[in-house]
Amino acid sequence: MSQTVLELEKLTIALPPGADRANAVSDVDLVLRAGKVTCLIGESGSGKSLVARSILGLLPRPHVRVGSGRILFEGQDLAVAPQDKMRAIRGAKIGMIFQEPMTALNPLHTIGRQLDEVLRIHTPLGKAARRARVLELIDSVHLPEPGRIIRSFPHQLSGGQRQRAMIAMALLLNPRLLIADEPTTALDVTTQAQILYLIRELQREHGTSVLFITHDFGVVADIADEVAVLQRGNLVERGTAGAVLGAPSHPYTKALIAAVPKLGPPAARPANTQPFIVEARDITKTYGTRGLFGGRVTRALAGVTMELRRGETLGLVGESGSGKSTMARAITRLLPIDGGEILLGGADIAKLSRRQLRPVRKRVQMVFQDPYASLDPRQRIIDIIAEGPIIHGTLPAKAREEAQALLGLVGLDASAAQRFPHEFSGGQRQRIGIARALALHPEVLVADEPVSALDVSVQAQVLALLADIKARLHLSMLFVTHDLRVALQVCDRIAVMKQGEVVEMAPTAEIFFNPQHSYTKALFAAVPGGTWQDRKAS
Amino acid sequence: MWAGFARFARNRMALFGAAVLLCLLLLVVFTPVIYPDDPFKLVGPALQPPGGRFLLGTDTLGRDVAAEIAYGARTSLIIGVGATLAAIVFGAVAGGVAGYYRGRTETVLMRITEFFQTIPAFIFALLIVAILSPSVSSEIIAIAAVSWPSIARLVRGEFVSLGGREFVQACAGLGASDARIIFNHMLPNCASSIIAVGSLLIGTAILLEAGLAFLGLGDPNVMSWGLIISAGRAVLRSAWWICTFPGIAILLTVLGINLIGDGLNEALNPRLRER
Amino acid sequence: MRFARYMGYRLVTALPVIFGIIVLNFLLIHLAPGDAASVLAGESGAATPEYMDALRHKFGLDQSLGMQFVTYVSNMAHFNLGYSYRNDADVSSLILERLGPTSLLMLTAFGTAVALGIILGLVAATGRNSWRDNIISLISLVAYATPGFWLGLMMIVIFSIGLGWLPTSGFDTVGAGHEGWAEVWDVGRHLVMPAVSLALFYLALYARLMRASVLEQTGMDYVTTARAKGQTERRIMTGHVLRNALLPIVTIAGVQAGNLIGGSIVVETVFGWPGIGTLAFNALQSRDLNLLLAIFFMSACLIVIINLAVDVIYVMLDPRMEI
Amino acid sequence: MVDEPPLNKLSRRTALALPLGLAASSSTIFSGFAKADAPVRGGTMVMIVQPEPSTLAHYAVTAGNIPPIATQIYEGLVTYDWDQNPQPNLATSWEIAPDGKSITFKLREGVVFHNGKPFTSADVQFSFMEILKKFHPFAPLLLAELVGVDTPDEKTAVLLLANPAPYLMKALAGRDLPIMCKSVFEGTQILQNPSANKPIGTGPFKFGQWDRGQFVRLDRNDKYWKPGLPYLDHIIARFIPDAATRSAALETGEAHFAGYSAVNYADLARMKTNPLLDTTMKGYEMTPALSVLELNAKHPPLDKKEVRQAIAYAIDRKVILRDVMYGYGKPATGPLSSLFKTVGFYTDDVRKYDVPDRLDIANKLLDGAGLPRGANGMRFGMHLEVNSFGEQWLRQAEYLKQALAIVGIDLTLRSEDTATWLRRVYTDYDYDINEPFLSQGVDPVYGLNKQYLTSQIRKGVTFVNDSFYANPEFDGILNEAMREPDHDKRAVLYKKAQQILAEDCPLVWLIDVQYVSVFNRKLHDHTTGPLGTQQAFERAWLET
Repeated sequence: MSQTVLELEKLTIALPPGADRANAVSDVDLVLRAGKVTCLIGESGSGKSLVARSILGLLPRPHVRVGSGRILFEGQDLAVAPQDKMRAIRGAKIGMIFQEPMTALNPLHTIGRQLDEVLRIHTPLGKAARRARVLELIDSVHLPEPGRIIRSFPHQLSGGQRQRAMIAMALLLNPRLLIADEPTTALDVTTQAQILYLIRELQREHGTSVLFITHDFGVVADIADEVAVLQRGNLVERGTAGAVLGAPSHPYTKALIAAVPKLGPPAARPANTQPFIVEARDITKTYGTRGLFGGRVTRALAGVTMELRRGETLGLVGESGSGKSTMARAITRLLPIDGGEILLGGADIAKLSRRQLRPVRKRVQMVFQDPYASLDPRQRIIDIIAEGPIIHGTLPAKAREEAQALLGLVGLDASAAQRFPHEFSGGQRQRIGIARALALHPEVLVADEPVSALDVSVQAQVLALLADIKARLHLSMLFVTHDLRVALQVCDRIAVMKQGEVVEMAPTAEIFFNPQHSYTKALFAAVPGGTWQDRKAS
Repeated sequence: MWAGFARFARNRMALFGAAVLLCLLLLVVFTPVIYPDDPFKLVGPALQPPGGRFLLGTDTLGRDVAAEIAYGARTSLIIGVGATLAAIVFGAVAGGVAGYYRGRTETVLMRITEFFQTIPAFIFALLIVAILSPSVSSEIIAIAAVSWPSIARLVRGEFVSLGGREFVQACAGLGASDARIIFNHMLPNCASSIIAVGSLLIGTAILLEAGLAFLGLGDPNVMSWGLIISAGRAVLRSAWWICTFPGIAILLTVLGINLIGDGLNEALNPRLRER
Repeated sequence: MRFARYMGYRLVTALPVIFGIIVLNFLLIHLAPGDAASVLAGESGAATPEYMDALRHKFGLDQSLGMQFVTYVSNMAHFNLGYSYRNDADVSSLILERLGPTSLLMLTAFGTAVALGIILGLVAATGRNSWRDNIISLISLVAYATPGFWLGLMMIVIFSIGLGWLPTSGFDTVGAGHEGWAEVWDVGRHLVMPAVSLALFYLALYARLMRASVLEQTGMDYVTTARAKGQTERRIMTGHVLRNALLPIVTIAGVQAGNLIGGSIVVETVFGWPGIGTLAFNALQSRDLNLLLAIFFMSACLIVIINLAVDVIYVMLDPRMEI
Repeated sequence: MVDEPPLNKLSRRTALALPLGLAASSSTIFSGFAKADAPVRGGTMVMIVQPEPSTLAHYAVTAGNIPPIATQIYEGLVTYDWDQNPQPNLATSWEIAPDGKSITFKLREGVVFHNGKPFTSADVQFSFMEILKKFHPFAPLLLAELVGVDTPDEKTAVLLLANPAPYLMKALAGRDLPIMCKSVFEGTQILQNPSANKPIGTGPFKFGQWDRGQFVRLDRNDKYWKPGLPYLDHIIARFIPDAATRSAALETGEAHFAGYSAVNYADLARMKTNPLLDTTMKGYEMTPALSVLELNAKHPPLDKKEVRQAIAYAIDRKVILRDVMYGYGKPATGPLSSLFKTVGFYTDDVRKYDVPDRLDIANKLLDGAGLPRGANGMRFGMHLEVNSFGEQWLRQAEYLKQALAIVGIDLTLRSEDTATWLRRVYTDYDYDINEPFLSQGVDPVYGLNKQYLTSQIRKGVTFVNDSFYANPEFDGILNEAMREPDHDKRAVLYKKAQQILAEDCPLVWLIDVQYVSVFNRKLHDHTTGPLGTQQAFERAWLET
């Protein structure tokens, strides 16, 4: 067993009064060994991020603080270490990278200067020596043209590049421990795969111990040596990656693993020969930024053609910037398109005026991604659901009656009607969003990443609800997602999109068994954890 | 909403502001009872120092300064609140339309807003009062004319950010009309910042009114704090109390309103809350 | 090169704006009843119609509004701001005379207010909810709520009459004929009170703005990153937060700079300070429209220039903004 | 150009008020200081003028704030002693023809204008015929009869009159009819002449510098025709917009003199107690003025005499005197100021409105006029235009509203700035009651003719008969008195005129205004004649 780098002993982090529970985490025992990647996994609100931050004493004082327990590192208890001692450790002996690369770097300083700052704080090195070291690190994280990177500002780099810069910054002084707080959650699948590979590679080179915080079992399967599972602040299971993933002992872990859709062959589906309900032909959409000197023109949709049969679920899969969300909003006429036709039941709705469009709107309804932004915070639930019918002329009293019934349909109890959105969890809010869409009895449901923002257990319930409703109400569905696992489970046919074009479209089984386009193959390869569910405990 | 009210109550300064405003409102309501006759009435010898028969002394014509301040409170509040409401309505409509429809309408409306800000605010107010000749209504119009641009810019900013929010797109998806989206969804959601800025605006409006009256452009038939100060200004040296007490009244009122404004802002916009 | 082209572009687009301002101001001002001739006649206690007509002819007021506008615009085209009949002087010389004292008052009052406001805001924000924060907030609120002219009057009573430390009014001791440093000291003593009563209002405003801005920045992720690098709190504040927090202050200062001229009328009247504010007020009272229009024109140009300066400063401060 | 004396030659002490301890220590200095009688040469006198004049050309604009500066530069043919009798000035002697149709003036030798040009009869001719006759606002009254000026020789000027003009002899001072230098104006547009703001005259002081909004500086005329005068090196007229600040300037010694009620009446009581300062009411005998109420006879019920009289009865002039004017002045009894008593034109043998039972009379008159009290106790409503030329008029308006309310007249005040006020009252006649401030000049001709003659109802002209008073019998009396050379006969006519007016009551006469000057005790011999601040300060001097 390699040498212990850091040990958490009965760590308890207290929350301020008025929070949903007394302690964020209680009695957490965890050992981080040199050269090993320890994954701490848990759903949102489990307290995993606070554990990471407590090690470096970055808890938002005075509200959240270490209640009891010890954080042993090189013979010291960091929980009670004085500020100056902590500062000597931070950035030098323990490095940390964060989840949001877009905001984690100071927008007004160049990348070079922010890296150089670490050396200025902790080392007596001269300007030239520091510059050399920084260039060396930038190169080690495979960033192109280190000379240019040093002079460029954060907003001039992509999300992935910025995360690489953060990693370089954390590893500048060869720390013994690297804490990574969900570093790839905000990134695309392909970029995520590269970053995970980079961390693994650097970790092996320098024998650093890594504490990796995540909520995605796929990532655990890819990178973890050890795993610890956190449920609402309690460490419920610990062990090697293979053991925990292959043969979980604690029921909570079992449930979590079961909820993750398999990257496996989709269930057989009868061929759908229904007529097309929605046909999109050669849709084009460009965003022009009119800078003073001829700004950049980005082509969101470059001639997309696709069809949706009645009762079918068509998946739109692609990374951010592929145009899948734009396509969804184009079809529901939420945003104007530059060219092409949208046929709904044979009639083109692309050119309709606002007034002509009103009756058509009832037939196509949308479910949104962000549970916290898709409901009007100032409206009661009953009014949110009933608003659609009221707009289209149903008497308010009758509309509310129907809305009340819909609550049952989406699995919410009647008392929810009079409450406000902020009193519900993410999952419950998505159910309300679905009820709102169903209130108008649409023929087509367009779901734009409906479950991406949810925890994996809640994700499963919402997907089940969608499948059940689609079947019962004979709906056709356009399902937009970046997660291939979800797509394989839900969709009948899949269209893979890249930079505004459909690179491949085929029934789900065909896409899984023999993907044609290289990009589709790359997508499959980049799915974290790959087909780990099939691999037996190793 | 109750969470907002609790936060407001915990904020000591906001409570002090509320207390000041409460006294003011009580004063305004009970003024006809405490001082039944017209504040302009000559009730005693001129230039009486405070204390004795007249709590705050008498002014140059022998009128009770306390009665004047009581009736002045009503005017200052009417002008302050009236001008602010007018500015909010006008600014919200202009800012809302610009923020919602964007494109050319936005540039045109924003150009107009900027034009109003190129003329120094106080001179512009003077010009309007000179054109309409001094009266309470012309003061309200003048103050509103110089205050609405700040509301317009605020509401435009809020509408632009709300416009992108998914619940607004959801309503559009339901087939809601522009008016329904603006009035049922967008305005209620920026109401909190409008209230906060609006309350600060009341303070500035009262200061502007005092300034106008100080330069002799107030309504002569209506008792206002600015009028008392401008009357007392000439005899400042021999009768200091005529200027001092209304000045303090203005200070307390504007202070109270600002404290409430701050309290409302923190209570309604949680993201500024304790970090 | 791009910079010069950008500046050129901005100035060119500013011309129609300024022209629009002139036209609208011209129409607006002519709405005010009465004219310069009647005011002059009124002040002289009596005047025959012939005398009034002679005056109106001299002032060019007898021409139609359209004609007056044409002459006005053609004058502007030749950079001739017109003639102030009331003061029998060239408008431009009148304004230039007053520009010195006004800019002196503005720069000292607004300069100290913004500088001090930023420092106080920073101190208040760093000591969030400590006694420091509450005291600064309360003081700045009281200052914000105090009517400037009332404060001016009180200061005269206390400091010049009561204690005799400072002169009551005016730009300098008239007729004393100081030269060099003595003049600077003399003007300085006259400047103290007007600058303080004008500055207090803006000081309060910027202290509050800065406090809110610093608080917002301290919550940002890059501050946590800096802490994770082992940076000290003080250097985080100076190195990272301060510059980010200043960005909104720059824009607001730009917008407000234009209003400075108007805001000082009351203070200038109380202290007899020969500034543009009182010049505009008297011009309005005596319907000296050429002078008033010139002041509006000058303030419009000032605002356009200030906005341009603010944008340039903003671009220098924030790399995310390109021209 | 006029050579400018180097300023730094000035002795600093007199000019610069010592900031610290001046007020405190001054009392000790003065008590033990023997009154110096011999005038001291040099020093700079700082006087306060309010408001800042728009121009210094007082041959074309007769606002009251111009003469205190202009009369130091321009001089008249004569000046006046305390009994208001003409005394030699630029004219050494004069003779009125028996038929009163010409006045011959012998001019003084050796007088030189500031630009070095000698003073001759040509200057007198040009001044009267080319400047004053054409552009002086009072010319239609004062110079109506002037038809020409003969200049038999350089030192003799003869004013030729169509009819006798007894009042003319009272109006020849520098304040009313100044003498300008012909060479400066000849061949130029009079109203556009640059000397309007850089005057050139024969007076004791030359024009120095005018900093708009701050001060005008006048410098000593070394070649002044009165030997050894003036004593002062400089006179500075300072402009301070704020009344309280003006008083403070006097109290801190920054200013030495403030005439023409530049200091607010309310502060005068306190000023008197200040050992540094003193006040005087002398020097205003030739600037009588009345504060009045003009009633618009075209707006019923003001067309009824009883209603106008009732308003006159309803007002307690003693209250206005006490609370608005702080005791300075006298209640007015009729259309002429009591200052005309010295010249025998004033009479108080007219209808008295200041009687104990005035309120009963007023109510009876209003009931008689068919104006019963309504439910709220009010008979009818009226607008009062608030005079915009100063602070105290709003106070007066507020008092009038209370006073008229007692007899059931509901007064609404309307205030606007000067331009709007003048247009509304004198051009549009869109007013019920106006509260102007009428200066009465040096002769009843000036005060009565323009205010009450039917011929003086002239639309668009300010401060003339805007109350539409038209009484043929009264017009006859005034026109006769205007040309009557015999003083006693004029007195009888004017007494009759005052009795008619008091009865018809076209205006309500409130206060016979008394101006006050406040001065620093170190300043001596500043008020040397009935024109006071509106004549030269050639004999004024400052203790060092």
